[in-house]
Amino acid sequence: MLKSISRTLLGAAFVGGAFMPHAFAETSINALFMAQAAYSEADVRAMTEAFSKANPDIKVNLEFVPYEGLHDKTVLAQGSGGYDVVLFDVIWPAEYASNNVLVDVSARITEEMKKGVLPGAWTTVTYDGKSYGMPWILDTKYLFYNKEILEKAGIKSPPKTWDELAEQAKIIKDKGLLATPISWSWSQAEAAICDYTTLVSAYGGDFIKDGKPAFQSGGGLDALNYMVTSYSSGLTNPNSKEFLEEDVRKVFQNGEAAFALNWTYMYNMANDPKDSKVAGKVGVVPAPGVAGKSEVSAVNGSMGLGITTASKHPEEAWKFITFMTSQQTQNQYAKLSLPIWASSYDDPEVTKGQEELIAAAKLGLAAMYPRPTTPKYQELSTALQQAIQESLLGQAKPEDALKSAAENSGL
Amino acid sequence: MSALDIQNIRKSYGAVETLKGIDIALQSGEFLVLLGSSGCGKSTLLNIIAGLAEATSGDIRIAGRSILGVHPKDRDIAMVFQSYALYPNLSVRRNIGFGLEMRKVPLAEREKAVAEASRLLQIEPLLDRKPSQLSGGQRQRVAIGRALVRKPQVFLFDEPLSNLDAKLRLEMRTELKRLHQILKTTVVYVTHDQIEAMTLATRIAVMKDGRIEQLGTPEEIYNQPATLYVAGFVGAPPMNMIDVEVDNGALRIVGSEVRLRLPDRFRPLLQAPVVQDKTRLALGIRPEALRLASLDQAGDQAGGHVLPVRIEVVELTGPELVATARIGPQKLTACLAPRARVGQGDVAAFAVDDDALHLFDPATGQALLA
Amino acid sequence: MERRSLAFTIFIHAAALLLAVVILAPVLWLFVMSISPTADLSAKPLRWWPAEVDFSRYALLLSSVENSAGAAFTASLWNSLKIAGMATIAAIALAIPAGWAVSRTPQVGWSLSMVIATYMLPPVALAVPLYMGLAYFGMLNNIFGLALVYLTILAPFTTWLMKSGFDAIPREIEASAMIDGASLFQTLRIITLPLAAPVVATSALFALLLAWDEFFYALLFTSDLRAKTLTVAIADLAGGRVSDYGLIATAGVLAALPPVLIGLVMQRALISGLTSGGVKG
Amino acid sequence: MSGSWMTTRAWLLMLPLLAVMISVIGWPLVDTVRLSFTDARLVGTEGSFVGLDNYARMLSGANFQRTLVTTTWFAVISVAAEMVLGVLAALLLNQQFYGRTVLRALMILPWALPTVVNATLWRLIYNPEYGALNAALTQAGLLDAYRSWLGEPNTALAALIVADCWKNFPLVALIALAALQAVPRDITAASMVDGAGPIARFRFVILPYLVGPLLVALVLRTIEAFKVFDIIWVMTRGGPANSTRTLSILVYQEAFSFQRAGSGASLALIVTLLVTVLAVAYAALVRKAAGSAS
Repeated sequence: MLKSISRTLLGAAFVGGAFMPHAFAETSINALFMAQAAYSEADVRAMTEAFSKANPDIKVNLEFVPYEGLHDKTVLAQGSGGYDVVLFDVIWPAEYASNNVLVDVSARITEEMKKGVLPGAWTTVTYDGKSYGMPWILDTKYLFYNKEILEKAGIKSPPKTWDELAEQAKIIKDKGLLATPISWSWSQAEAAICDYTTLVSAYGGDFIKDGKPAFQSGGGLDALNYMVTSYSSGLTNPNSKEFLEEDVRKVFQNGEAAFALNWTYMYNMANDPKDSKVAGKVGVVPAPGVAGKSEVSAVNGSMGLGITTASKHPEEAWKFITFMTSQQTQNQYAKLSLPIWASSYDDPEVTKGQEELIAAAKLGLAAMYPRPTTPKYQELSTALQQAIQESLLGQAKPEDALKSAAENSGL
Repeated sequence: MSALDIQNIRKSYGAVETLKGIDIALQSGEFLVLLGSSGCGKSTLLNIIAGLAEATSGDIRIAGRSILGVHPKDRDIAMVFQSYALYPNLSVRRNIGFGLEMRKVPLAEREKAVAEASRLLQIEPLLDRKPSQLSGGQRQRVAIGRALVRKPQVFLFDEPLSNLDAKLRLEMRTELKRLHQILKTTVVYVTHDQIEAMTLATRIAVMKDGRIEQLGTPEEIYNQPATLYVAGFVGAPPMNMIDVEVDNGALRIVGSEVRLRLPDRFRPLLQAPVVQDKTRLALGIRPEALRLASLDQAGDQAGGHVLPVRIEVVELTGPELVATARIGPQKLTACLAPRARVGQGDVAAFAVDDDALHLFDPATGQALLA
Repeated sequence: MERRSLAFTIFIHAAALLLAVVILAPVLWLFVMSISPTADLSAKPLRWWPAEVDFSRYALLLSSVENSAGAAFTASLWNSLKIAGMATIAAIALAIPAGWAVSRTPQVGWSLSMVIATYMLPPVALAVPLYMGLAYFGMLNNIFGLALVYLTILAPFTTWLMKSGFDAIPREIEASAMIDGASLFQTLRIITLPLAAPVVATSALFALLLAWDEFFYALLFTSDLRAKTLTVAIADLAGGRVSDYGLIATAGVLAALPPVLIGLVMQRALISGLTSGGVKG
Repeated sequence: MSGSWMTTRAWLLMLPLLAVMISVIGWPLVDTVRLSFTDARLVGTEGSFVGLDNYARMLSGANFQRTLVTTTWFAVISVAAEMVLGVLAALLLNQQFYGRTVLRALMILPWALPTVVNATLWRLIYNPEYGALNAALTQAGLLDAYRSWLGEPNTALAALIVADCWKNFPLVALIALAALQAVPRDITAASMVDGAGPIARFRFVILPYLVGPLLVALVLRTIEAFKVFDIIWVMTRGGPANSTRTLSILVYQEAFSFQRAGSGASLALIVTLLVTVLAVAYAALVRKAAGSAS
């Protein structure tokens, strides 16, 4: 009752503004992307332009927000039917599916797609056996290194295990080449969870076992202990706790990091002499493993494109998504993000000039470890971010921090 | 039929009654001054006449027509405010013509009326200025001009001269008197200045605490004040008030042995039970009614009295010499001729006529007889 | 004037210099960043003045090529202008009658006090229902919707300013006009409003500045070019992949320009508005 | 022209404002109260009545208590610093020196700078690798190595406070300056004749004129500081390790990131209550000060 009265009141106040220009000759769809890691804004704009040329009756309005705003924007825009196509992270389908944010597109996916796309990529968009979009960015964190610095330090080959990484960093530090050789993205944000997950996968840990948090002991605890040790030993750039991926890239490009954990996109950007001081000296390998437990480690940092339930133009939206995720488009822009299509990795057009990256990708992508799949992921992630930061800053012991994160995770 | 008829007007704000039943009837052409100190209700009464405030009960009639509930613009009145209330953003010309403009009077007619009023007020050269470019006296004239052009039944003035300096006030006072003599419109004029009241009014209503203390011509107010309050309010320096005691048919000045014979016109009082022996009364004597006399004449004289006094302070104001003296313990002020030979510390005598003696009942404040 | 010792005079000048540096340095640095080549901004040691002055970022942000970063920025600039403009006009339109009514009729003053008391509400206390309400009427991501929400901030403030403005205009002038036969509408139009014009201008300036500065509601209620405001655009720019700090700085300079110019030019009016509130409470 | 008619007219004139205020403030507030007793989610479920559960959970949570402490620190220190710096700047600007007019005009600059721009600017200045603060301090020899100003819990809040102060103290200064200029020359002259030194003069002659306007500024700034969102959102988002997370950020997280509209609403109302209590206490103080001044 109150609600209906108040709506009338609100409505009366809104009357003045109730008209807005909606007059487009063609169908217009809105797409939300992120301005962080993976494809650059320029790439996305160029792909979209190609799409518009092929489909002149569909106009695509692009919107870019930082990764940090991607989730909230998607959810908030549901009220307005603002976006037709949204980019979503691998961790969100569970929540989006249970809150009815994304459309189930299982029926639209063709046999050809099913066969052609790497199986690991499909996990990105699947929850409870249904597909909520097409994978678009197939990504994991790699270990980048500065070949020149390693050479100066007399290091022959990049580390294969995390302990080796620490040893090599120590050599570099001791030789005075760099005060703090390793850079991470440990800001209180999802980025820190990605680095942590990479380590959890290396140490063979589990996030959730039988629906209960399991990261507070075993591999989960080992992973955090490694981070804390690396931080407190001075091998890690202490500013890492304030860094996002872009800060890591800046530091690495400036030649101020010997090692850096980052996504695919850094390879070609750091190799671009226009912006980078380390062009041509960038080495990339899969993130290391742990002796006796793993060869390499990797986090599933893939992202998909989906249609929102608020969309009034699902057909056009799907058309756009299939274009963006098509092998042709992806091969053409395979510099900052690698294709989802299996056969692309043997296509010389794709691999040319980035053989090293492709080699690392073949190993890394196969080892991708998922972050937990739960509708309460946001809470879990927030609690973990806090635990990681408190441990790094010495405010809590890793085991205690993880224990309270488990309690606050909402699980 | 009166030009303005105020009938039993009451006004209360909650429990506080600011007007306690006011009755005044004005003939056409009368100049009524509402006189009183601040808070006596005189401005409230004016606002009620203007329609800017509403009376709680009672009626107001202009030319026989009740104007209760009538919008101010339809009451056929004009008002001049203390602050002049000129429209700062309009020229003098438009200020004066504003009332006509609002009444959709044609431009030509308006221009004529403005010209006429400005000639009368001698502000013709100022017509194109803005109020901020005028002096206080000029603003006052514009405000009056604005009221004039309307040719209303009744003019209302709310302390119009109080924002002017002494010299201008005098000048404008004369000006107002002149205008009233020319125009002969009914005026209600609010002031706390008794000189303005005395000089301008055809009738004065002295107000106190929401009541009319006395309504009468200036002469009546001055010569026959009906109450202690009126007696004290009108006249400068104010009337001397001396505590006296009825003593064997005479008046003894309290604190001294000086006795005055009770003038004949008060004799009837002794017959009535009103005044008995030992009754305390207030004896009022205007300072200007006192003359310097020789000390050896002290005592009752034919038609008057000579009072022995001790002079305390002597101040020469120019036209007169104000002497503050004591008679016994009580204070007595006299306005003497400027050349009177009297000095501080002198023992002297003041003469006063029987006619100039006023008696008041200190308990009720009412004058005894008249 | 008081006589001062030489030491005191020197102290005063030194303190004034310090204050000037504190005030100016960050603003100047913002500008320097906007015209420095990217390399200079990540140099160690930092270069305090660009080797080569570079204004290209201004051109980049103000370009209107479709689907470019510049188009996104200019769109948000326009949105900010439109939203702040509409909200200001609406706020003034509400504030004039209400402020006048409260000034002339103190009996209704308590309702304005209640409206002003809403200043204490944190926007987060209204955000959820506002979000749901706007969604219900399809006014999320809509400049009209956001302008309406901005009234929550602007209207109480402008009404309060207008009320103190009307308080300063003698009621006798209006009484006089009324006796002269002017209707309420005529009185307000011919007499009161021209006198209140400076207050109206001051209120409008404050409203504009407040609306231009708003971030929280814009962050929640807008999602793309159609309604996104400048503040959100800058936050996005600064939070996302813009490795060029100069570009962020340029956006900052452009966003700061209108209010700073208003502030410098209309200084006197703004301060009088601030202090009239301060003095009268 | 009756009194009641005038009141009716006044209400009619107030009506548009009140209607808009009721629809954009009154109704949402009532709805927030309703939501706070439910487990509604932002999108999807309407939620069912859960009584005081949300309040109990929020108030007992360690997050809330810690955030309340952080918010209080932020508010107290930044407002106190703004007041002190503002008055000092005003006293300075009230003196005669070369360039006084220009400096007075410049004082409006930080205040006019949009909050988000201010936050972005300071984030760039504090950047741990390429920020101007690190560069300036090391080049001046005051700092050995670059520091992570916004990455350390013990400096992050202070860094935020500095940024907030820089933007807001000029406003206090301008208000105080206007009040200083209202001090009658006669009174300062009289106090000098009476032999009052500069400190006694400030305490007994000048301060009484400043107290009123400064108290009002204090109230407004404190309320704003308690509601702070923008500057923190842009600079730290509440990090590191939640050391700069204020109440508004916490509410945002609860209601919008986690989409728990119900408990978010309860938290928002708790914040509202706190601010109201604060404002009422201040109002009493203002009234008392006004009473003792007259």
